[in-house]
Amino acid sequence: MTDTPKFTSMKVQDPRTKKRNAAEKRFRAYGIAAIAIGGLFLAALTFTILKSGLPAFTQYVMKLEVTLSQEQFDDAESQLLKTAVYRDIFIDNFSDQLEANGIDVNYDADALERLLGKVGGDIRAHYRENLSDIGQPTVFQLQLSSRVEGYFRGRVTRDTLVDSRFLEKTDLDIVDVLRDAGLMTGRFNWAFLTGTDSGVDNPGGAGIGASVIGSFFMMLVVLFLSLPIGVAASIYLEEFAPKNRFTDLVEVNISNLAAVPSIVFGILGLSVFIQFMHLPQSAPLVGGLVLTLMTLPTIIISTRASLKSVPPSIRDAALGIGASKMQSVFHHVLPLSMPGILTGTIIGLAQALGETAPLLLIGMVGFVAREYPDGVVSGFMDPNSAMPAQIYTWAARADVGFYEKAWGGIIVLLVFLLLMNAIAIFLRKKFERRW
Amino acid sequence: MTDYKISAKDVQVYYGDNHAIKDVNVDIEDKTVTAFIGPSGCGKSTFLRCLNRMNDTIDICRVEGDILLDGEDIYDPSVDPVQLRAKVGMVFQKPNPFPKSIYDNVAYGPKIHGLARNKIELDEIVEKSLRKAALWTEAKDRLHAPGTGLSGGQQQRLCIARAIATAPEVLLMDEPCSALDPIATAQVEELIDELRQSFSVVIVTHSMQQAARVSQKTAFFHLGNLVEFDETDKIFTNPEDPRTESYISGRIG
Amino acid sequence: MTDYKISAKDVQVYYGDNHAIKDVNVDIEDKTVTAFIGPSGCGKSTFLRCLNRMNDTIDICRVEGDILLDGEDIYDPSVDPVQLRAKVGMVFQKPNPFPKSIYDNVAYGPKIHGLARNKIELDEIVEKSLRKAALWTEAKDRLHAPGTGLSGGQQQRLCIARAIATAPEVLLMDEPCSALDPIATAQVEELIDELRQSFSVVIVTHSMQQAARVSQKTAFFHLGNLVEFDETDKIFTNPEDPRTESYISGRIG
Amino acid sequence: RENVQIAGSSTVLPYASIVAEAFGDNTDFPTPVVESGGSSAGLKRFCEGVGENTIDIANSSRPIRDSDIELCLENGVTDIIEVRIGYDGIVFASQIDGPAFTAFEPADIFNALGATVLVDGDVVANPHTQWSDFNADLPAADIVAFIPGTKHGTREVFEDKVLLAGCEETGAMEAMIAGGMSEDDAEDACIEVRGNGITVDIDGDYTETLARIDANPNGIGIFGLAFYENNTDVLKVATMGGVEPTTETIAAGDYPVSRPLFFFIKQAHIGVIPGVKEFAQFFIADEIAGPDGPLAQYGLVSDPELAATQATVEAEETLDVN
Amino acid sequence: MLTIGLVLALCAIGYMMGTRRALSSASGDQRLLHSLKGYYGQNVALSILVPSATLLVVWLIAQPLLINQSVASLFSDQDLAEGASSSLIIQDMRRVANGLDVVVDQGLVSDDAIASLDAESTNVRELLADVGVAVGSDVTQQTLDGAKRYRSLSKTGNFWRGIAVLALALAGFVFAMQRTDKNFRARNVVERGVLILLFGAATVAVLTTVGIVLSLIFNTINFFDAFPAADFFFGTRWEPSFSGRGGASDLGFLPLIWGTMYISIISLIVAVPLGLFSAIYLSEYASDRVRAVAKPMLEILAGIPTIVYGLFALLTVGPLLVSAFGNGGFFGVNWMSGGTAAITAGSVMGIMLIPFVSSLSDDIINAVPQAMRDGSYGLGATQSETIRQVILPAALPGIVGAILLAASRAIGETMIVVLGAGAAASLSLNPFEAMTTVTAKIVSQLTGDGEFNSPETMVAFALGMTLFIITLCLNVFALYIVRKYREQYD
Ligand SMILES: Nc1ncnc2c1ncn2[C@@H]1O[C@H](COP(=O)(O)OP(=O)(O)OP(=O)(O)O)[C@@H](O)[C@H]1O
Ligand SMILES: Nc1ncnc2c1ncn2[C@@H]1O[C@H](COP(=O)(O)OP(=O)(O)OP(=O)(O)O)[C@@H](O)[C@H]1O
Ligand SMILES: [Mg+2]
Ligand SMILES: [Mg+2]
Ligand SMILES: O=P([O-])([O-])[O-]
Repeated sequence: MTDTPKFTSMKVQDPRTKKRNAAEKRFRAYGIAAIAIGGLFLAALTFTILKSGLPAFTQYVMKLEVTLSQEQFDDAESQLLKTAVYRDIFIDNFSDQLEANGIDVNYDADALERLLGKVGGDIRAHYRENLSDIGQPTVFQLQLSSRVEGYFRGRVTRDTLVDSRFLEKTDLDIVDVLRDAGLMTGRFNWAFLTGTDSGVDNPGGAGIGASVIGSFFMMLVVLFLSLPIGVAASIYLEEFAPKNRFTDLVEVNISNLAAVPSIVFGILGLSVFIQFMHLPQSAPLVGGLVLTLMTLPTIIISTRASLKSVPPSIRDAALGIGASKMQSVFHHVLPLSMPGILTGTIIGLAQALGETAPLLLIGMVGFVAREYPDGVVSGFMDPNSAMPAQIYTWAARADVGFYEKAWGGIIVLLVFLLLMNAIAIFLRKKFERRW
Repeated sequence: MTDYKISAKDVQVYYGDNHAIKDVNVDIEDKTVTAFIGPSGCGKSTFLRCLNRMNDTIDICRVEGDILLDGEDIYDPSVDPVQLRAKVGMVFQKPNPFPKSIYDNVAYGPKIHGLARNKIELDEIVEKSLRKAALWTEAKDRLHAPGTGLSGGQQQRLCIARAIATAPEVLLMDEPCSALDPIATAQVEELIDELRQSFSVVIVTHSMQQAARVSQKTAFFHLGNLVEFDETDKIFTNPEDPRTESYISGRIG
Repeated sequence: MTDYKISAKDVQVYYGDNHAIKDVNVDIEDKTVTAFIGPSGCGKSTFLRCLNRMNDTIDICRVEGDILLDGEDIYDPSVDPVQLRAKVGMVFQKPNPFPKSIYDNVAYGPKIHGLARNKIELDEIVEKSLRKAALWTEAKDRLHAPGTGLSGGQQQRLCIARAIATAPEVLLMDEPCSALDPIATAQVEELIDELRQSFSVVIVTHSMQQAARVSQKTAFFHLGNLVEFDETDKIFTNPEDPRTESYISGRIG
Repeated sequence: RENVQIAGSSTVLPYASIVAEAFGDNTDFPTPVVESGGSSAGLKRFCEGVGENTIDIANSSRPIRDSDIELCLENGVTDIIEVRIGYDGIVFASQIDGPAFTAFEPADIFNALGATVLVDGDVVANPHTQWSDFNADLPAADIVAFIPGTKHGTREVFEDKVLLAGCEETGAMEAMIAGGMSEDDAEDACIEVRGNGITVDIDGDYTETLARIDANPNGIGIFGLAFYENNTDVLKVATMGGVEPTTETIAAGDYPVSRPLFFFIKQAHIGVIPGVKEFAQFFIADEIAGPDGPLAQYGLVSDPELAATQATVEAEETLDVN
Repeated sequence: MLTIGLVLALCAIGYMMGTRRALSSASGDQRLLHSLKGYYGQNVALSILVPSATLLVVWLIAQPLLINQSVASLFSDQDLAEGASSSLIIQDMRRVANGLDVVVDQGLVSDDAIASLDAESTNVRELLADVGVAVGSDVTQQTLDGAKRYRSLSKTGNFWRGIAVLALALAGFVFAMQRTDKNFRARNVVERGVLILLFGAATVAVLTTVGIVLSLIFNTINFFDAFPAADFFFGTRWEPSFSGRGGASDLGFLPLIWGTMYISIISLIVAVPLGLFSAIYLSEYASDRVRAVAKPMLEILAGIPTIVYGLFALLTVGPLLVSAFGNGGFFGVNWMSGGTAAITAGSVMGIMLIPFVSSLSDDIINAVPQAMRDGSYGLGATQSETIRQVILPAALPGIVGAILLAASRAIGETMIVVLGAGAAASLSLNPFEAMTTVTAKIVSQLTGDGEFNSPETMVAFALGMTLFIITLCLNVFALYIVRKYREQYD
């Protein structure tokens, strides 16, 4: 009916619609832009992290075949600094090695010492565990020093290198020869994943394994305390609490706790858990408890927000057929608000996983994660560090080798975070629905 | 102790300042169908929701007066509203299925009240309820599809099925047939008639015909007042109040 | 180019695997009221929602066939559904007021379409719409109270007011009177009649009487099929299809 | 509890970690746990009492003070052994490719960074923008210095041994006193720095200072000697008073800017917590803390009086607290 | 340990028997029961667990106190005259007693032999040292006696504790079983129990607050004893120096709180729009696949350790901003002299906070019923109009919660500020200038080299306390605003 005066084709947009559609497009573009900005930053961060951290996953070693005599062993064991003696024995052995390979290069013992990392500990540990290897030729793959590793990675070049007691330019000639002879090679650095912290003069020996365990036990505590307590508290406040002063107080309290600097939770943890309750220092259990208190507000706030968003008709429906309030909440409201709860958990745990400041006060930062716990109980109670604390410690160390380790640690932490989140994200996906 | 299943005395309901129900006295007999009629917004739903304390959930709503169920004041602090609601079931005006499967929607009540000893009994209850609510043929092939994916009328019948599955003693139905076609309506009316054999049913309806067909007693509300409450026949043939008269005589719809 | 306001050709609608609308052809004339009747769950709402592409919002819903509005295919990719919906307004089966004040609910459409030059004009539109939807007397004192605090029937009228406030060319109404009392129903029917003077109206109803009263054309749906589509008089007095016959003759409700 | 627990100074931490690792590798004792957190927090925990759930050893980059001892006494920590492990050299370094900041006098630093300086006999707010403004031998580069924040003990050393010295050297101090200031006020005025982006306080650690130097060719930063020596390929150091900072010059007392490092042992824990005394002895053994040991190798200035310290530990000589 | 195990076992048995008994009282017909059968079991289990666990906890707290008192009566006032405090002596006794326990456990000395132990003939300290128990000084006879007394008392105490707890558990069991009957309102009882648990969970937050206040307050008071409160609250300069030199520090709070607010606001200016638009896009526009990827992706931002952000601010963003706003920069203005500035830290922190706003808001927006959207589309609204005018208002309370959470996080953040904003406290209006925050200073003062009971260190506690009170006021205000706004709708 073209005679309708009002006829306008829907394919031709009138100016107003055009304007509205432009606004729509803009709005949408803002959304895309916002996500893109977030993504961009994430990409930039990831790039930085990967670039700086990936080297931590490779290591460079020198192959060396050594026969340690019983006398040498006994002699070394009688010294105070045994590890240094072992190292010297190995360095002395080196010329035989070169001869055997038909390599001719000028070197002195000091140069070799500069090339190798702190290998004495490894050697001693090997012989103490395998006493039968004494007197037998044994092949070792010895960690190179962090500067030599830097040379392999291109971080150190002959141009930038300044002679120092750590490395001299001439040492690099030896490295070149040994590399060409196949005696120095790179390999995947398992020790980084499984190892423990090391002294500041031994970047090659540092690993994040023990602190991963520490973080793991801490996160167990956080998850199993903060999620149930947080959800329970939210349910009480949102569904059952009478609307009175006390409830208001609690509500304000919780939002306020979210703004308390994390280090203050550390102060609290120190005085409550360690000084008052006499829990052990540097223990993941205490760390977990402190982080639990810190994450609670995040979980409570997000849980309450999503409980609030469940429409009242659902509650009515359940109550109307004789479900108790408790049943209506646990059977209907809670499952529907699961996505929000899980989001809160993801964010809360992520924050807890990356937090260093409160750990500072309860003794989990420093040179802590040197030993693996030997059981579940000791996993909770024995001194251990946590990944962010370990990273923080490494980042402050002078040797550039540790800087790489710190970034490598960040990669491990993020992988840990992703694994942890994956479960929650999967669950959240299952609970998401629209009605 | 009265002979009435429910008796409401001097009930007042306020939504904040809005006085929505004024001084209503009603006695609802056992094994009868009572219809509430009246213009939209006159307080039918509000009053109905008082009868099983569903108004408790609305913060700003305040109920005064006494409502006795089997002689017990249901607003007494010692009364457990849960038990009350198990006895006095409700079908809401706006269909509100749970965002779960059709089966789970119906099975929920029996489950929480422990009405079935096992899965087979539960299946039976679900089937019976859906049949009674005239939804079985449409739903039997998609019992595990979400209840929210049903058509408006289907959702309404689902809510009816859900309510009767818990076998309440009193069933409050707020416009249960508003979205139903004549045939489904007839089936629901049949159901109501059947329920009346053992329980009492209170139904809110806008259809005078329906009220006349299914109810024995009718209450006419107007602006929050209970204008007239009497035998249905009487109301429709010989109302006492002129307001009732004029409402009835606008006999349309 | 046809003479029809809307013409649907071979329309199929699927919800996932569920074939909800089968091969429907309907031509809706301008300045007429067309009624869709049929048993609950037969696809009335589904088909209605096709006419202004509201089905786009349901993920699993797939529409096939052509639907022309003023000769233009509304499913054409170049068609702007926003403009379409401004022309083809809708009142939903379940009242869904926004969680805003009554005033804002009604003013929402005029505001986004720029129908009012200033606050005074807007106030006028709101008042006129509420009056037409027979809600003005009840709402005028609480225009700024939340729309969700209204009674069921009031919410339904609010949704009608909201829809007509945007002055659409076609108005789709899904059971607009289901929760209304006879008087309000009469007022809405009057409104429909008035709208028909300039626009076309499509109404879904379960009340045969209502269909007979307000519509010029009636379409009878059954199990997703359009069984019969003809002059209303014809359908109600002399249906061709036996299914129509039997549905009509169960004349209840 | 099996392992020795240590807490305290982050300056001592690197050395303690080296020793702890070696202690674990070379003895049958478990590796001690060394927490960081600062000298003062470490001493606080040290003084919390005696017993399993208190630490055995506190590292500190400053001597123990009366107030610390008071707290210790209050909590029954009466016998404290003080162990000086060596010295921390404090050096001025800048980007290796940056302007030629190779030789400073305390007076230069004071003239560059002091809030008020002496110009032509008047005490005025520091007007210098470039190093060459007051000393033609220095490069014509903008003055930017990254100095430790006030939480660091290093800052105190910097103030005392460089700023104050420079203040006296330039005669500014004298002029201030002559201008009517009390000696204390004058000292305070001497050590006040300019701020305003010309001096930048660093609250983090040396890696942060390094990062800032990296980003700013004109910047000079204050580092620990060990940190500098580990990063000679990106940093160049300046002499102070004509002396190059090395472990030798500092040990000999030629290089002026350094501070002693300590740890404190709770005598009550010796013999009860396994390894406390052994660890302390191991720490200060010649093989470790001596001039050829790994600590010196890393950059600690070893203590010329190490033998005396060894004797103190051996005899468990405690501080005279009363 | 054994007691706990027994109680738990009793709980399990109680659960089964309760269920069984309830059923049999209804002659096997679940329908005759007042509540679901599981509730009867839970009731029994709870009746066993709750009282006995409470008793256990109370006992665990009370027993040492009582024993201390009893042991304290062992030594007279003249022992105290030596300058030791009684608590120290008791502590010592307790340590010796615990040590003796270990000695016995390891079989070094038999239980009987302990009784005849005396300080003269045995070096108890060495004995204990052998098993790795630290004792402050040599053990005197008096301490040893006290320790023995302590041991025997706690042994009897522990014995009776076990008995009492088990008895109470049994009593609970019997009581609950007796009540178990088809008419018993088990559900109500259990639900009341659950409600109490929920309430208990809610009070954890209050307890945490109490704990925080308690752990800050004493040192705060000490601080104000040593430093004038007016100078702290109204001082405009933050320049702590070393107390060794005689307390010339300026510890003005204003520049710190100014920096905190300034940086937080900058970060919110970044995070709120970005987060909100992300949330809107994710919940309303994005396809399922995009959403499934993008949302967790943004959430990673919340999990990157803040030190990484700090380094990122220091090394990347700071120099970038300088090259834009600095001398000879891209915009040709000279606003920024160093890379560390309020804006550097604020913007990087904003990035970190994106997921706080986006993820939570996304969940909440997603929970708005579809009918609301339909209603709006049906009127010919575009999607953006629908979102802005219908969905966002409906989701507002939750979104406000998310933003408050982000704001809180911003106030509490440390590392990014330390590295990104610089350590200089200044009361500047210029966002391109270095600033610092309360939190950063709490950390630096607390971990520094100063004496711990000098004002320079204790100021950390006062800062914490003041910040706590300020955020409390802000939260009260926010609650008030949210309430007021929410009353219009809903
Ligand atoms: N969102 C959906 N998802 C899946 N199936 C649906 C959905 N909406 C409707 N259906 C199904 O499509 C069929 C037609 O539904 P429709 O809502 O069109 O019925 P109707 O004719 O409007 O019925 P009523 O009168 O009860 O409202 C029904 O079988 C219904 O269950
Ligand atoms: N939640 C609420 N908040 C505020 N006012 C309300 C609320 N619910 C209902 N009212 C008001 O109370 C009055 C009675 O409402 P009620 O829902 O009982 O009407 P009704 O008789 O059921 O009408 P209808 O037939 O339209 O459903 C109406 O004016 C309504 O606006
Ligand atoms: Mg109603
Ligand atoms: Mg429908
Ligand atoms: O950590 P420090 O106390 O040495 O600065």
